[in-house]
Amino acid sequence: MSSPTVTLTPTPPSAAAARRPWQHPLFRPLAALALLLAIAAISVPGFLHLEIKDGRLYGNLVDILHRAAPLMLAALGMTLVIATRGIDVSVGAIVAISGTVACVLAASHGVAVAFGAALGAALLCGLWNGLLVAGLGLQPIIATLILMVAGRGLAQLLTDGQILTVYEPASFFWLGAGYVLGLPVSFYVVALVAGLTALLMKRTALGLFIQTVGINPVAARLAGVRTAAIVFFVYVYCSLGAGLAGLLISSNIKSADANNAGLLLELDAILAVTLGGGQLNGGKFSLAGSLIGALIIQTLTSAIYALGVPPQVTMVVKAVVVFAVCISQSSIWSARRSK
Amino acid sequence: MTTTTHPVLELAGIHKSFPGVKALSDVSLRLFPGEVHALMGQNGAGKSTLIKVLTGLYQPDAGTITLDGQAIQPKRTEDAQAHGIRTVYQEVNLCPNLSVAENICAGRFPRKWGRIDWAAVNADAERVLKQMDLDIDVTAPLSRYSLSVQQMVAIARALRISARVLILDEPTSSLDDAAVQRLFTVLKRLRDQGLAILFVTHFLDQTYAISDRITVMRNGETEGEYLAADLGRLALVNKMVGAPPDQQPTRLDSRASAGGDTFMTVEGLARRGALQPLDLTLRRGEVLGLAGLLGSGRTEAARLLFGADAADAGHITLQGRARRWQSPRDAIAAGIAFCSEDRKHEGAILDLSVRENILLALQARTGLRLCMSHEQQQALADDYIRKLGIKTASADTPIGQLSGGNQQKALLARWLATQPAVLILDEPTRGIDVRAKEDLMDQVRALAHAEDGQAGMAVVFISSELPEVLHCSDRVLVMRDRRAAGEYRRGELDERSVLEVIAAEPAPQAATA
Amino acid sequence: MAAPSFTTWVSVVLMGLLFVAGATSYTGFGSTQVVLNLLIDNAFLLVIAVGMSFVILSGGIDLSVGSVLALTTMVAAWLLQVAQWPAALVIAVVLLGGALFGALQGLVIHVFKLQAFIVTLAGMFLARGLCFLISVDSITIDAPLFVSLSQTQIPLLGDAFLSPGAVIALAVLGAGLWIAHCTAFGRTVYALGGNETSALMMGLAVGRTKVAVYGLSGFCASLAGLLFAFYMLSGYGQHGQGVELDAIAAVVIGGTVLTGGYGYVAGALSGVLVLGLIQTLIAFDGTLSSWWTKIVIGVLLFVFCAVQRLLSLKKAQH
Amino acid sequence: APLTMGFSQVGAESEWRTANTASIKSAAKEAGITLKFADAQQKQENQVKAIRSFIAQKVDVIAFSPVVESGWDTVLKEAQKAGIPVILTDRAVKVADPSLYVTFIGSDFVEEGRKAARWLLEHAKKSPNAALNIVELQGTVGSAPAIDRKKGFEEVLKTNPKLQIIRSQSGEFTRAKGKEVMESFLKQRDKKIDVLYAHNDDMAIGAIQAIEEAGLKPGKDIVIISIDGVRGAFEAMKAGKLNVTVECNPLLGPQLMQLAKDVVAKKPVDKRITVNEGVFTADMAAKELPNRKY
Ligand SMILES: Nc1ncnc2c1ncn2[C@@H]1O[C@H](COP(=O)(O)OP(=O)(O)OP(=O)(O)O)[C@@H](O)[C@H]1O
Ligand SMILES: Nc1ncnc2c1ncn2[C@@H]1O[C@H](COP(=O)(O)OP(=O)(O)OP(=O)(O)O)[C@@H](O)[C@H]1O
Ligand SMILES: [Mg+2]
Ligand SMILES: [Mg+2]
Repeated sequence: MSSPTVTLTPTPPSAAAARRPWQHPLFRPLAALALLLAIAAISVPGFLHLEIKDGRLYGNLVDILHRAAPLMLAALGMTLVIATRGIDVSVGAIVAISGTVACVLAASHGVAVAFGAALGAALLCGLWNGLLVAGLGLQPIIATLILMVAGRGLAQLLTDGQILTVYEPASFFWLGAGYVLGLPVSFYVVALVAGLTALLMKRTALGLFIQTVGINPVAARLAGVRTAAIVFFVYVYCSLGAGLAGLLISSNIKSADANNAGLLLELDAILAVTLGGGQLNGGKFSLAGSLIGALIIQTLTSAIYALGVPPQVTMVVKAVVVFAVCISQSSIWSARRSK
Repeated sequence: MTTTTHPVLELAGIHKSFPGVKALSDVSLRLFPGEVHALMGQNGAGKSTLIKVLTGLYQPDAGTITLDGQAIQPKRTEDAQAHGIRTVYQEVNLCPNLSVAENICAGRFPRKWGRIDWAAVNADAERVLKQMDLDIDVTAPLSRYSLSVQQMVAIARALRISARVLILDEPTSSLDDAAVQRLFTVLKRLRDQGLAILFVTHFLDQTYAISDRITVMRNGETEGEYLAADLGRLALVNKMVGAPPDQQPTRLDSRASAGGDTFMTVEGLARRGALQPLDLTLRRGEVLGLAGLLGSGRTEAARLLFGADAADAGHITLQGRARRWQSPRDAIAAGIAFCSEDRKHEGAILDLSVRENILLALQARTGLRLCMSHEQQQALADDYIRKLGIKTASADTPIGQLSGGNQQKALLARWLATQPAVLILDEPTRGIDVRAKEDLMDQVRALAHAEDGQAGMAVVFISSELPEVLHCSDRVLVMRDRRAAGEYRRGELDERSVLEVIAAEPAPQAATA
Repeated sequence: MAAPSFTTWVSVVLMGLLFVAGATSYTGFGSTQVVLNLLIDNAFLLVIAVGMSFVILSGGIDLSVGSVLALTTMVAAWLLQVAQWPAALVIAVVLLGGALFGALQGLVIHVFKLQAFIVTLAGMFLARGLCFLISVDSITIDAPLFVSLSQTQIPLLGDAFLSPGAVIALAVLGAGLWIAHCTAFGRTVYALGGNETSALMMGLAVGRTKVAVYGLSGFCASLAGLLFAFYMLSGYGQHGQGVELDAIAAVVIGGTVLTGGYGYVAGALSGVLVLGLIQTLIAFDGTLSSWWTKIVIGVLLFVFCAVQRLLSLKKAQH
Repeated sequence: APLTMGFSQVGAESEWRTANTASIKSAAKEAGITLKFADAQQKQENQVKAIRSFIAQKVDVIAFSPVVESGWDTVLKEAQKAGIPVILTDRAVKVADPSLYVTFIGSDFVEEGRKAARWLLEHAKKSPNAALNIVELQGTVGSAPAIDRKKGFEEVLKTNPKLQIIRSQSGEFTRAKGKEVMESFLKQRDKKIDVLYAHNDDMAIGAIQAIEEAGLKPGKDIVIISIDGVRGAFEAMKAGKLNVTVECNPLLGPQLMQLAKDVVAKKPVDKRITVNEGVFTADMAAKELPNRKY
């Protein structure tokens, strides 16, 4: 071809500009997290204190990681769902189902069977959601609302509404309360899941397809992307993440509380995704951003406890912080600065 | 109002940059009342950006906009409208969910007793569309109509309210000749009433047919302002390209290829309300052109060939085997590629990079396994960017930041990358500049007529520009009223005889659907 | 998306079927009063759903409505009982406050280009938190105007009656229909939902409309809060938990598409009635345990949505 | 014809509540009463709807556990107009006209808080000079038991200034939150924690896990007081991890059914009927555990 290629700018590719640290998309979520930690550390002396106790790292920071683990798992799944322009409000119900199934089976069938069955149940939930959204074409919020309402009922049905306490086997508690090399097992679970997911997104075309479906489903179909299969996949993945989160929670409190486990976890997960910079109308996503978002939420909660904020004020404090973080992330600041 | 020596609108020293891209630098432009002013330039020269700055969609980094001697600073499109500037932007920017009439009247509804007077709305819309000879159901949602109709609606919206300045950014890119003529009639009338009209197009014929004055832009700068009468075509092209005068690129090979073996045959392909039964043969090494007017069913035929819509009836035979498409995937797997006319809604994945957009179809065919390493992807993308002359800061730039014509080229690259056996191009020349268009047509013919003796692709070429179709195709299928009206070999037809076929007595059942 | 107007009609027909099923299975179900109770008991939800319809049609979402409802009951109760303000003034103040709260959220969404979901989620925390700052306990309202509005029964054919709250809700629905279909504001809302950039390029008042839409939703939420206060005669920070989800569900069941642009405000009524009918059916059955209640609600919701979807699909094919 | 009772339950948010529901259901069956049961899922408006539907169904008697105290006047008036007597369980309501309900059977949350504090005062007497630092795990913000149990506890606690609540946070009545909040309390090393007061057993059980994981001995290093007396609490007491639980008896079923029959038969009944509730300490736990039905 002979068409003259006109070079536009003297500066090499625009990626150079994005490489400046403060223009990195993760910069602002990270800054928000750091600021929160700094505020907590200043107002509560010893908030960042870490020590080794019984061979474990002990301190608020470990707690934050530990407590944020279920939310991080849920947020990872929610990230992908949101990237396809969907939403999954059944996450909390799936947490309840998986935790309950595990606790029901733990004593009688052993931990392996219990955990397997719990994840199996979560898988079924995901298949159901996927079927409704991708197969039947229901709007995601309604499709998952069905499971959100009925799922908790199913979990309660399994336990007759009781809180089921697990006394043994002790290995049941390892997942949610055990420690390896001084860090909680849940930390490794999240790292593993996040790592695998990142690998899946990087080393296969899944990430590309998910974004494509989220940004322009019509064009995606015409380009030959299996849109329905992709949508199906993200709901299954999200459910599995929620199922794992349910295992962490019930293993941690050694019981299944069908009515309260993971209550409103879906909202927190969505919040985590948005705090991490994700767009709810689909498209570009950042797994790391969502994880940071989850950490922001948990740090906020922990800081509120540590500061001794009275419970009736907690909500207002949370709201103010969320507003502040969001506004600080607004794109209008960068637009101003670039001028 | 008669000709005055004062420009109604004057832009001076306009600068605008995006992160990493300097789109406009020191651009100036003058618009006089009662003139049609053509804004010319290659893809990515900055025409659309200039228009967006002028209408308040973008804020300039520097520069002044003067309307009637008064400096204005439109912050929003509303402001520009309030100043009497009406604009049709490059892509169709209307709301697909609203009715045609609403799209035309939104913002200024006729009212009665404090409520919208729907009867007046519809009547108004019909009236403006009538000016352009378009008789459609204005109460139907806009999304029901093809892109070309939508483009007419967008123009109608701008024409409805009398204004001081009318700006049209590539309004004719998917209109057929007849529609363009009707539009020009209207524009001429408005010009004679003293309106200042700014007009962007890549069609030189149209430029000379209507404009009085031409401003040429190159690389985000004003190259110069000329009287249309003083500037020859060749000079114009050279000013746009910025190259010294060279020979007209008439490299087009005129071999009337007999075509290779039959690759795909279609019998009785039909879809209710869209296409009457259609028979078609595609041969390797041959370009089949589809000619016809607005709504003649070319797009529908292409979509059915590709499985984008489900056919009600008909058989597809591919290399002797009967096939059915459940979805475009099946067609792609069989080696068919389809480049849609509606790049905004059916083509570009706006937030993704040029590289990802180019690779998408190839990757989708490969499945989840990466089709190539990151370096190979980069190399492939860079290769097409160079070959097709896509003007982009880098392969990592989001495709949404490219100019319209460059997006179109990137989408073409997407399908070329799959190395299809059948390439269906629906209005591929839409919005690309003169030089690129010629290059594209060369490329299309080269794809079909492979040099090394092997049969190339079977190409289906759809364009509303009759000369392009005739120029490019080995065989032309003329369509009318959603059915084939005749098939001709290269050389059997000239422009006039095709027009005669098209304009033959209207089929009685045309008005259905 | 399939034809939304058809979806609305499917809802109506399915609702009829649901009602007939109830009437044949349970004694007393078929009475006029049961139907009217649907309106009386869900009046506040209907008002919120009308406001929510506009938000969803514009392509947004408002999660703060349940909390604004609670805050309204709380502020109203506090102003009436503790500050001893006259009832009419209280009503005016809380309605204005609700609209302001919503408009402020809209402003934040528009000015800072933030996502509606997250802004209104923060708004939801804020409003709920403010309730508890006023009082963690519930406050009983005994202002005569509120009591009489609470206990007035507007007689309709025979024994049956409607509450003033229900009448207000129907009036709001009527006003909503009018705004959506007969005003430029309403059409701009649809345009926004169809394609925001296009709306901007068409020169429509995108910013003002956005702020107004959330203001309207806030107004509806506080009006619903007042209806709730008439209904319950109390202000309480825990009132209206999860109402936002009910309202969204009602709007979507009524055939409005969550991504905006398609649907009808009238659908809010059928959505609210469907949810109410499901609850009434379960209450009349009276044998379900807490968990079966949830499961049955889920199943009915599923059946309803699936049938609606399949019928609409079929219709769209023809 | 057998008696029909419409019963509107708050929800199934805790073990206590499910035991309450189970008791009512089985008692109705035994008493031959047709029970129309409606679960309100913690929402007052759902309870009002359920009561309206009971009126429409013309049940003989309506009973319900109100989600909150206020806001019942209108619907109870409708019941009165329809001639249906109303019995409250578990919690009282505030209405302008007390004749709107016939009687109230249930516990007194304020009194439970007082009982918990009284036990602590007794316990503190063992070491009269020591100041005790108390942390409190509150129930869900704004819920009646959380408000009342806090109120009763603080009211009695005031009599001994050596006992100070140093931290108070909501654990939302759940094990998970109870554990999380306790974990956070334990991390703050400015003051030593001597006593934990939890508004229900579930939070106490969660907190016990947190205390153990922090390397302390619940029940010894930290004295733990909670309310409800569910089975899990007795097991914890038996293991020496919980010091005392104040009973809040959910097994109202049989009493309620008898009451319903009396009310329908127009026999006079007391306006307020309290249920027998005790305070159980660790040393009683082993003996009492087999008797716990829930
Ligand atoms: N929003 C944006 N962000 C970044 N770059 C942009 C943006 N919009 C335009 N550009 C860049 O500005 C330059 C000018 O683009 P513009 O759309 O004005 O070209 P044009 O002359 O209209 O071309 P065409 O004929 O293809 O429509 C292009 O290089 C384009 O990549
Ligand atoms: N009078 C008309 N003029 C133009 N288009 C019409 C007219 N009436 C209907 N249409 C629309 O034309 C479409 C069918 O044309 P199709 O897009 O297949 O043909 P085409 O030849 O590719 O035309 P286009 O240039 O519009 O793409 C239908 O969607 C129909 O709604
Ligand atoms: Mg352009
Ligand atoms: Mg076409």
